[in-house]
Amino acid sequence: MKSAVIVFPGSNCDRDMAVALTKITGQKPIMVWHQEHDFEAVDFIALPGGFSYGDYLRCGAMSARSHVMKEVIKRANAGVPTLGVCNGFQILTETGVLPGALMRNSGLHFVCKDVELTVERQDTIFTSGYAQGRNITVPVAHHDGNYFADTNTLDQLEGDGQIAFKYASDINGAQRRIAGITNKAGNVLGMMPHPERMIEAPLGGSDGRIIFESVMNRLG
Amino acid sequence: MLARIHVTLKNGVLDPQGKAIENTLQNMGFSGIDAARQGKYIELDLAETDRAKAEAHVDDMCRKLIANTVIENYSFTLE
Amino acid sequence: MLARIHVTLKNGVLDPQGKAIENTLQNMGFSGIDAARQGKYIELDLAETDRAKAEAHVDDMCRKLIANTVIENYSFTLE
Amino acid sequence: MTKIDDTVITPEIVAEHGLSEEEYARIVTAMGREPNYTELGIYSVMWSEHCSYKSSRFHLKKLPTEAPWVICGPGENAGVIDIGDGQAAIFKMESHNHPSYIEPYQGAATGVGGILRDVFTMGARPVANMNALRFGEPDHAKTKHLLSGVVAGIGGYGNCVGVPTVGGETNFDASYNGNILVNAMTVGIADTDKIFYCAAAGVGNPVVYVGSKTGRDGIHGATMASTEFTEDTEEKRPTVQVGDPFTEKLLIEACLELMATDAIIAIQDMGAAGLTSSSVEMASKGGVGFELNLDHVPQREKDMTPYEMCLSESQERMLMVLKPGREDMAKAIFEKWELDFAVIGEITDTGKLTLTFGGEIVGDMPIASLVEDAPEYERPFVYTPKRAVVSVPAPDDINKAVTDLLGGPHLCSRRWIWEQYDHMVLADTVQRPGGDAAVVRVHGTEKALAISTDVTPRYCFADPYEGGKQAVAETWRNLTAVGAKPLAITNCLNFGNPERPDIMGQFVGCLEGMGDACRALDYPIVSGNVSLYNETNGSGILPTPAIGGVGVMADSSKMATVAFKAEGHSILLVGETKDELGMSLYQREIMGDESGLPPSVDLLLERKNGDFVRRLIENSTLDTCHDLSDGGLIAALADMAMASGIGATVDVGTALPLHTALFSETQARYLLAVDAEAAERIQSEAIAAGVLVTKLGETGGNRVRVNGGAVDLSLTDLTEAHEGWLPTFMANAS
Ligand SMILES: Nc1ncnc2c1ncn2[C@@H]1O[C@H](COP(=O)(O)OP(=O)(O)O)[C@@H](O)[C@H]1O
Ligand SMILES: [Mg+2]
Repeated sequence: MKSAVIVFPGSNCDRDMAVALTKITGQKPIMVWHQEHDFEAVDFIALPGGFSYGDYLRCGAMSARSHVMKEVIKRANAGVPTLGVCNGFQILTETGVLPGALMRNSGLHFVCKDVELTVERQDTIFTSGYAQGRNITVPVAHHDGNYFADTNTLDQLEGDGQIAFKYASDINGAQRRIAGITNKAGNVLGMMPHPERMIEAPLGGSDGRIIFESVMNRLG
Repeated sequence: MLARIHVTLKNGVLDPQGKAIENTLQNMGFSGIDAARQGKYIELDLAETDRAKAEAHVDDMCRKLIANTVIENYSFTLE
Repeated sequence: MLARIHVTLKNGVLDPQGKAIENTLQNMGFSGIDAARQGKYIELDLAETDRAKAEAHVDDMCRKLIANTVIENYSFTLE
Repeated sequence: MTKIDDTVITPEIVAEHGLSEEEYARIVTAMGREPNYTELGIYSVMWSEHCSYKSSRFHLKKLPTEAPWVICGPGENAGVIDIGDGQAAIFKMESHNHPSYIEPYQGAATGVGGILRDVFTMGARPVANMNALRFGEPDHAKTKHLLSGVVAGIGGYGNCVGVPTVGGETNFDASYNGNILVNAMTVGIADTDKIFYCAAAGVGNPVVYVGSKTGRDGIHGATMASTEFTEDTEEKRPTVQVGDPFTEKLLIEACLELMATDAIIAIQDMGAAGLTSSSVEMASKGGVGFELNLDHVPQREKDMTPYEMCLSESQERMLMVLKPGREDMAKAIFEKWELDFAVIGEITDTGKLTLTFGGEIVGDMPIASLVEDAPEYERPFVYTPKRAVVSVPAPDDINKAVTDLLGGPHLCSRRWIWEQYDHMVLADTVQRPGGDAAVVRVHGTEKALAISTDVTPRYCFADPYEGGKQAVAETWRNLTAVGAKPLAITNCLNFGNPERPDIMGQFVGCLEGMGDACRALDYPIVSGNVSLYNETNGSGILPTPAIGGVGVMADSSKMATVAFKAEGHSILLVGETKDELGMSLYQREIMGDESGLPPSVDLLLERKNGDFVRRLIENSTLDTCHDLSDGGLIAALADMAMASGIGATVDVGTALPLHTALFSETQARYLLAVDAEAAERIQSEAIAAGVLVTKLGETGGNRVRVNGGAVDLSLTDLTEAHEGWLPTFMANAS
């Protein structure tokens, strides 16, 4: 599986994402700088975590307006599997590829810890490797992970099965404890927890690995 | 010209920061605060001197970057 | 009463947010922006109806919590 | 020349710059004339305590700084040690005490930014941050606000730059009410053949400024850090700097990218006293002169004067000397990262720092004088009088005493703090905060660094010499407890007013103790920082020589942690418990007494016991270990139980009174947990090695029980108290 990691000024989980992809897919991803207008064809696009543009103004706001995002949006809309983690999720909502917005945590503090997630859907390209009804542990590390959307949007997300992960308990005030959602087509996943930090026992577990493996299996 | 832009959360959008200010003020012994809301205030110094042009310009910047219209409203004045 | 509070950075204090907004607007193709500054805008709904009292009250809250007077200035209006 | 630089130098202005009459006279002699205002400003920061170490230099020289694995000791931006395989660990600790008291968020944040720059200046990618914090007593009016702001600031900066904050320490004591301590440490990794130093060379080579623009921030920060706090400190408020971690992140990437080429001859961050101290240091180390054209300094504000530009402490800036002809290539890198880049001068052979502005020479000073003529004081001191041994009585209710200690401010879990720090970014943190030492893998290998910061200020106060030894020994023990080989330390020496002989006596005593411990443990000091005048209206802080230790382990998969791994494991105590309750946490917190002698540190025993424990971890016999420190045996036992959710039943015998056996803070001790078969093996190996190992009991159940129920606590209740204190205390902080 050939993948790309998009790098913005202030991304800081780009290396972690690249390492995870290399370890899991056996192939080094290409690193794409935010000023690129185009990049070679890939099977998978990852928008990593971090503090692009220092989280200034709003998390992800400035990155969402970068050159490279126009291309990413085009490919995502054309069906290329795309994963946005943490800041990557924020960028995806800022571009409108995913609905809603990520607001300041209700506790107002940055929160970094392992959290338990319920896998809401096992039939997406990202989650097919998880057993039915399984709870997983993946760390979060964010200041603005409090998912917000209006009631209609939330009902629609639930109705269309776009909610991929929920927090097992309240972490940041997110509406309906939403931790990760997909687009309608199911090829774009945005999530606050960091699966790339949970890919091997020394880091505390490997539940995060399955997301990448699921995509890999789907792509064959 | 100077544009003064106010960005506020839309009605119905939860405002954790406003809520926190409200609670903290209460804990500090300030009473009689019915609600607190936190927004942003942005000033832009513009080279443009034509008011109508500046207005269109700033509106565009607000829609495209400064406010996230999914959750926020904006308004501005020019002087 | 409604207090509208503006909190801005003191002169000379680094404003990384303002700088980033300025750069991004430029990168997006907006020209003619000489400077951008970001501050906070806070609204408080007050039970108080006496203007003088409210004024003293809000000033106190600004100094003690809402503004960080080491690096920020504040101003407010009441209506 | 601009108006402000024509300011006539009066005795008042000299005094305002923190220079004594005698020091001023020295300046006039060195220059052969009166300095102008800009020059006076530069002398004042160069000769401030903060930059010149004038009170401490004499004693610092006595510390051991060498070992075969030391690549670079004190004197550069950070210390460098060889960790094998062509790699080096580069680290340093630094204080940001005064700014953090004035503005906790920005003070702490810029402290992190500054120490990061010290480390990546030398070519290292920063891989871990630590923070050693001291606050006033919990119920002091400012404590919550300061703690909340400092933690948010450390997180705000470290999280954004993407360097994990993996550990630290947190103390509360009334002596810090008006002088909190915020000590930040950064550890980085570089290739041994790619280490950068600050000595400038090559007459005619360009001097390049990179990073953020210069504003009027923090002018006089360095002199502020060198004076006592008084009521009028409020006036100095505008000297607070605001950090921009986003720019720092870009600066790290841009510098490392340029460092991968061969363009850089010398590089130095602009820390305290900014452009001035960085250029003087580079020139002095290289034995050359600098000519700087201040018109070319990137400026954030209008109408800045030479004085302001030279003394500004704007953050996120670096100074470099490049090989001639590499300017364009370097510029392209910095522009890609959206950072300022300006050639602001060149190297000369004059031995002078020459400043021009608007076509005029506005400063012309002999570099050697700025550095070498800085006064060095051998301040008078008196050693702290030796105390008598005291006997400390038993508590009324020992269960309550244990719960109060573990569920109180001094031993409670620091989770509320470290959960606000991204301690996992870079995906190499294999031992997270909460254990004895943080363990961070060397990227791409199984090898790892272990890091711990420690000092017990109340010991240092009661007996500076033993306290100094203990601080070094405790970091050594913490690194050993996870299985690492301790290699070297950095330090941050926080003391009161050195002009007071008793305070100077604390300083000298602590340094002597530290030195002896470093020598005995083969554990040299490679970098450090001194923060004096931590005093408000004449009342000083406890002597606080914070030590940051770094060790290495070949295979992090063998690392030990504190949590019990299974029920039915044997619990072993390494080392002998003595009646050492003087200055213990128990004595202070439960008995309300702070008398007597702190525990003595037997360095040979420390080494013998530690080497024994480390070998067990290295040969995979042991994976559960905790060193004993504050709170004694019972605190360590409870930690191990709480970390695992598995209880313990132990018997500590009756040779000592129960409260002594449990709360004594005798040094050189560890608790181990292993299966029965390994326990037997360890016990027989211990006899052969001459190490005292005693089996105390077994893991299991959901209670912590000692001596047949003399102590009997529910693990659930204990955990609730232990985890609950800090969040409850910090609720509603602003
Ligand atoms: N300010 C802090 N930031 C991060 N971690 C901290 C902080 N204070 C304490 N800790 C962590 O809490 C744990 C207990 O600290 P401490 O009691 O000082 O340990 P020890 O006694 O082993 O030196 C350690 O893992 C330490 O790293
Ligand atoms: Mg320990």
